[in-house]
Amino acid sequence: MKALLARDLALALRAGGGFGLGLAFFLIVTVLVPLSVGPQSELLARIAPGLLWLGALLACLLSLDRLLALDWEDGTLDLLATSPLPLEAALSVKALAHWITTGLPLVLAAPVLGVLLNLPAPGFFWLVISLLLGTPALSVIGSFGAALTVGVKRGGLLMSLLVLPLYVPTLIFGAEVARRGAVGMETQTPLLMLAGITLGVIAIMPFASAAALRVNLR
Amino acid sequence: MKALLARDLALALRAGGGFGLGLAFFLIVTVLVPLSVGPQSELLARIAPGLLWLGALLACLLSLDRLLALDWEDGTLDLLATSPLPLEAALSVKALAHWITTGLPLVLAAPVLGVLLNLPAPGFFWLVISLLLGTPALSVIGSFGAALTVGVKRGGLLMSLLVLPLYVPTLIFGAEVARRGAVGMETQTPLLMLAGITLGVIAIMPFASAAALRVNLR
Amino acid sequence: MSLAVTDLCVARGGVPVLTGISFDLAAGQVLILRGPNGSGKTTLLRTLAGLQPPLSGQIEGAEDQIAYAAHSDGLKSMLSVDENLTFWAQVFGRKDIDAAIEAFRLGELRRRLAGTLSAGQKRRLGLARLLVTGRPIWMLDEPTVSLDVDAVAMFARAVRAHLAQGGAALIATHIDLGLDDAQVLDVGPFRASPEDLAGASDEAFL
Amino acid sequence: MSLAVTDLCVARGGVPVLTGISFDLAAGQVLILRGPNGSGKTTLLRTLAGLQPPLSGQIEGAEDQIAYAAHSDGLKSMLSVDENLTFWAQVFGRKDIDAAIEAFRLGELRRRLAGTLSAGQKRRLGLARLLVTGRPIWMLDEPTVSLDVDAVAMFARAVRAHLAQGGAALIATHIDLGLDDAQVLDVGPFRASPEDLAGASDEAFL
Amino acid sequence: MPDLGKYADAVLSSYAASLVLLSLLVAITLYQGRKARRALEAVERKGNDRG
Amino acid sequence: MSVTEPKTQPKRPSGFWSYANPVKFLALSERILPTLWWLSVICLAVGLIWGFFFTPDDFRQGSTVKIIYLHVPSALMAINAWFMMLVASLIWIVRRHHVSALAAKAAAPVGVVMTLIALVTGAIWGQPMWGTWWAWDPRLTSFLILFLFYLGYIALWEAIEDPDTAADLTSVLCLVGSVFAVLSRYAVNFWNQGLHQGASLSLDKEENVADVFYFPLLVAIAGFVLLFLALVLYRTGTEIRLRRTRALLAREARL
Ligand code: HEM
Ligand SMILES: Nc1ncnc2c1ncn2[C@@H]1O[C@H](COP(=O)(O)OP(=O)(O)OP(=O)(O)O)[C@@H](O)[C@H]1O
Ligand SMILES: Nc1ncnc2c1ncn2[C@@H]1O[C@H](COP(=O)(O)OP(=O)(O)OP(=O)(O)O)[C@@H](O)[C@H]1O
Ligand SMILES: [Mg+2]
Ligand SMILES: [Mg+2]
Repeated sequence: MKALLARDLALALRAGGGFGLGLAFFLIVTVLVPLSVGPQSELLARIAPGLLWLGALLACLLSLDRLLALDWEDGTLDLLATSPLPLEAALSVKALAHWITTGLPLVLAAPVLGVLLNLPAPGFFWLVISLLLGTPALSVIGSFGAALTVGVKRGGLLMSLLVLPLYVPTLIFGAEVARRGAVGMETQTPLLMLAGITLGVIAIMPFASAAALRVNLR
Repeated sequence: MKALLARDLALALRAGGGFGLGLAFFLIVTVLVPLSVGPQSELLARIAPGLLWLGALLACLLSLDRLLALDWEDGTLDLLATSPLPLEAALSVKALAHWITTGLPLVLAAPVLGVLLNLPAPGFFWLVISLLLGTPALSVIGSFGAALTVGVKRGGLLMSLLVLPLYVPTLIFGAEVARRGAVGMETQTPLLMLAGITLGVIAIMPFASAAALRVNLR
Repeated sequence: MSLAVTDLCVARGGVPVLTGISFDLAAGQVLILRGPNGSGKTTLLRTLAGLQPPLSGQIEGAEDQIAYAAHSDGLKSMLSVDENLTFWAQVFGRKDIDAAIEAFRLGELRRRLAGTLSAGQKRRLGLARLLVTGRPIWMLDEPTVSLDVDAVAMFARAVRAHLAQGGAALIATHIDLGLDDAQVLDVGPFRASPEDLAGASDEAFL
Repeated sequence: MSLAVTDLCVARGGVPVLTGISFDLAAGQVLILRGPNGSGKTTLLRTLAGLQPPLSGQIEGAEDQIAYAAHSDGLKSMLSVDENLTFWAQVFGRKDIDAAIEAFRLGELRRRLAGTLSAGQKRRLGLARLLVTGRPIWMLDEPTVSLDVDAVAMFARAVRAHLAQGGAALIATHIDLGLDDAQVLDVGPFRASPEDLAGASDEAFL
Repeated sequence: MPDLGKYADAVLSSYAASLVLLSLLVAITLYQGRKARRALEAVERKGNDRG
Repeated sequence: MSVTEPKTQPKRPSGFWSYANPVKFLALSERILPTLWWLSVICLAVGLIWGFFFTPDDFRQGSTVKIIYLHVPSALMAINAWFMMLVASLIWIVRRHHVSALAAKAAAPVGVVMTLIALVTGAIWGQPMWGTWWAWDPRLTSFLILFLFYLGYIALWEAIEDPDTAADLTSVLCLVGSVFAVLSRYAVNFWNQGLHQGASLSLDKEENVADVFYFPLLVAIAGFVLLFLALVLYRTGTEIRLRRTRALLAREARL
């Protein structure tokens, strides 16, 4: 398992590995928002927490198709499935690697991009907290989507379609925390819900993903 | 060339071909916007034209990686490059097929999604017009990005990174037309600029794309 | 360690391709699968490796004993030869890769990225992976594709060494591998007839 | 129609792999490229097919004359056998695919999606593509990989028919194809030494 | 025809839209069903001819 | 080794499960479909004509109440169709009856159309009542999300070549999706307070719509239920025939 994590991280850092691309995408979407909705700063401040969450979610989503597809194409998944490592563990490790290479950088970059969108001052703290709690759920749910669509050539977009509705609860509670935080309201309830979702998903989702992957390998 | 167009369209319609997925993505992004920025309809109406343009752009972007990558992986591009068809023509045809399967459905769906975001009534006409004029440019510019990154495994995100800045002028003028249209301002100048960009891009871009592709095939 | 297959029926795409396959494979033995293209060798190997369920029949002694090498090699083109091998060694709970490097003469290529190898060099690396798994039963699907004559001999040596250590091997191939004492199983006669649908997912609809 | 290669030097990954290659290939001739793994056969074929520029030397008569078949086949797994072939026929401005279907006995598989074929059946389809291009010079990189004995004979027949019609072929392979009158070019002796860097992209830094 | 008052547009268009959607669904369903039936019959007939 | 064991005949299921056999299912559906079609057409016609022509206007909503005869039945069926798919998926996962998987596949497009009708009639109703086509009311939003779940489910069926693989994967998706659909419902409720009507068919008479509207509505709901059943039964038959065609062709290819 440590070997798998190390390998996935190494691969992400190599040429074409996609480390930092999620980040770049996040950055660019954030930059394009003022270009498309116009530059009024009070408007931007109102939509900033929500759009930052949306941008992070999209960035996360887009890097998902690397999660399994590459290993599928070159036969690594077949070989992993015949190895002593249980698939559930392999998938959890892969989700973890995805979070480290995508979710974590997004969390760290979010405050900087918040400045670009005139995020009100108290919002920064809550934005980071909510992303830190929420992005692991995004990675884990995403690995389920990736496992479902791994047999489909260039399933990337199909995967988006399947995964996005599954992201809805996480997005709602996450954005709610950030939004309430930005205007100084109480954030405890959505924060607890967010944490609950993340924990539940981490505990249960790998089994569903492994089941889907086994079917696909068949 | 007709054969290539027919084949690309047939492939798009087959299982996993991705027809309609761009559309679905557009729909989903539009749905997620209110979930993240909150449900106030007056706020949504203000950001609607811009975000619809941004959504269409992202949907277009995401389906780009199918444009060449599949043909690259299975060796079709190598074989096409040694065929009598000039690469410039092949790339134009592929961009056209991409527009028909992605851009056109987006244009047709945009009014429906406008309802979801409370787009003001006069905005619908201008939104459709601007998308109709702008999306071909998105496909053609996208084919350049795809040609640049075709050698990189899972270059999807890298491609997004390269292409998004190139999309900026189209986005600015396109969203401007839609925004001005929505509030009843004059739209002629940005509309002309948008048309100019699209025409210029269609005339020149295929040569750049073909050059990039030739380098990648080497 | 021994593999016993009884009256196996395997399917691909919901259609049975081979039925009534039975054989035993004991330590030190090698069995060559032969049969024309599309006769079902790959399907049989995948079933034995546990990647797909059999339609009917028993497989005994396969669980956690099999190192499978498919048509594709499971190599990462962005990792070096060394890194690729080390990864698989760790997955199978082992450390030493030098023996494998040695056996397939990859010494000079250790630092090279797998993506820059030629077709035959890649294949050699894929075969070296078998040595680091430590699994007793090798299942190989056309292992010598794009290997030159020297490399085929290298491969035969590796198989013989594996057998000498009490391993076994099941190899699907169209060419002669130079393994003299090998038994041969021609899958041709076991081709499933359209009636052999017991358990196939299409059966319910016929 | 004839291909003339003079003093060619080819490189892969910025490193020259073969130098001083010269040969002529006239109508009706077949030239077999041999050489150990990693000696540069694939690189040479890609250069001749115009996919990468040579470091130095001349290639004459190759422009628009070559049908190239690489390690991978350029098949769409979601299109049927028929649709795949028809597409390539149209790209090369031709219509008739029946002869190709006939030559590689694909008749029964015509309606099947290419993705559901076995390794050997896929390869047969890939080779059938050569027949619909109508190009005179075939350049084949290990064409008989995963073909069974029958299919190799089928392939040899197709090559002979092509030669009889005034075509030519250049084939890189490790096994015996049963083409008796073939000339053989062993690329081993042409291996580039580290000094042969004239024109390589690294040269400027040495 | 009942008098629908100022909401005639809304009521009529919702009935029209629903009926159109429903009849489209039924039409497509029947079309696909017929097609599948024909295809199956053709295949079964061919199988019987053979023996 | 030549001990040939007698092939164990799979136990033929009897009773209810025997209809999981495609051939028996086809025979059964063939027998009851005509009745079902007629019943559904009659109920729909009676309910809708009664509702459209012979009910008074509501004192607050005017003639727009007439939309209720389309809106409520289709909304109910949209939810129930998903529920039926969930049950069918579970049966497939546990007992692996092909008919069950195909019934789930057949129900999905019917479910989408029902969802669409509910959305469209709701939107048209919203214009006079709330002054807007669309509002991000929790019930509306969760319906939109349900629509997306349907789309994803159908797209997954379409994308996968092998029918059994597709059945397995869509079943897993249906299970996981159901959990998340419920979660979304709660999330959306938390996120926004609604404009939408409460449940008006509850047994609690206080909240209930008046009887004049109630009875035609019940008939219309019965019509939608029957139509749903007829459509799903018929479509399942179509799917079975397609599967059988495929199986026969595959067998022929091997002859
Ligand atoms: C696009 C917009 C709308 C959607 C998606 C929608 C959705 C739904 C759903 C899902 C139900 C069934 C709930 C249940 O029975 O549990 C329902 C019932 C109902 N809707 Fe809507 N609705 C929409 C707009 C409207 C509007 C504008 C009105 C009228 C002002 C309205 C009036 C009703 C009524 C009276 C019921 C019956 C309540 C019940 O029986 O529970 N709806 N709607
Ligand atoms: N989806 C499918 N539907 C029907 N038949 C299929 C499907 N997929 C594969 N087949 C058939 O199953 C048979 C077995 O294929 P398999 O790959 O096991 O053959 P093989 O013996 O490995 O052949 P090769 O020597 O060419 O590798 C082939 O005839 C193939 O065409
Ligand atoms: N990026 C690179 N850097 C350095 N060397 C490379 C690079 N890419 C390929 N090579 C080397 O170039 C040589 C030529 O490879 P090529 O694929 O042409 O060999 P080949 O004769 O086709 O071998 P095979 O019979 O195995 O297919 C090989 O030794 C290979 O390792
Ligand atoms: Mg095989
Ligand atoms: Mg080679």
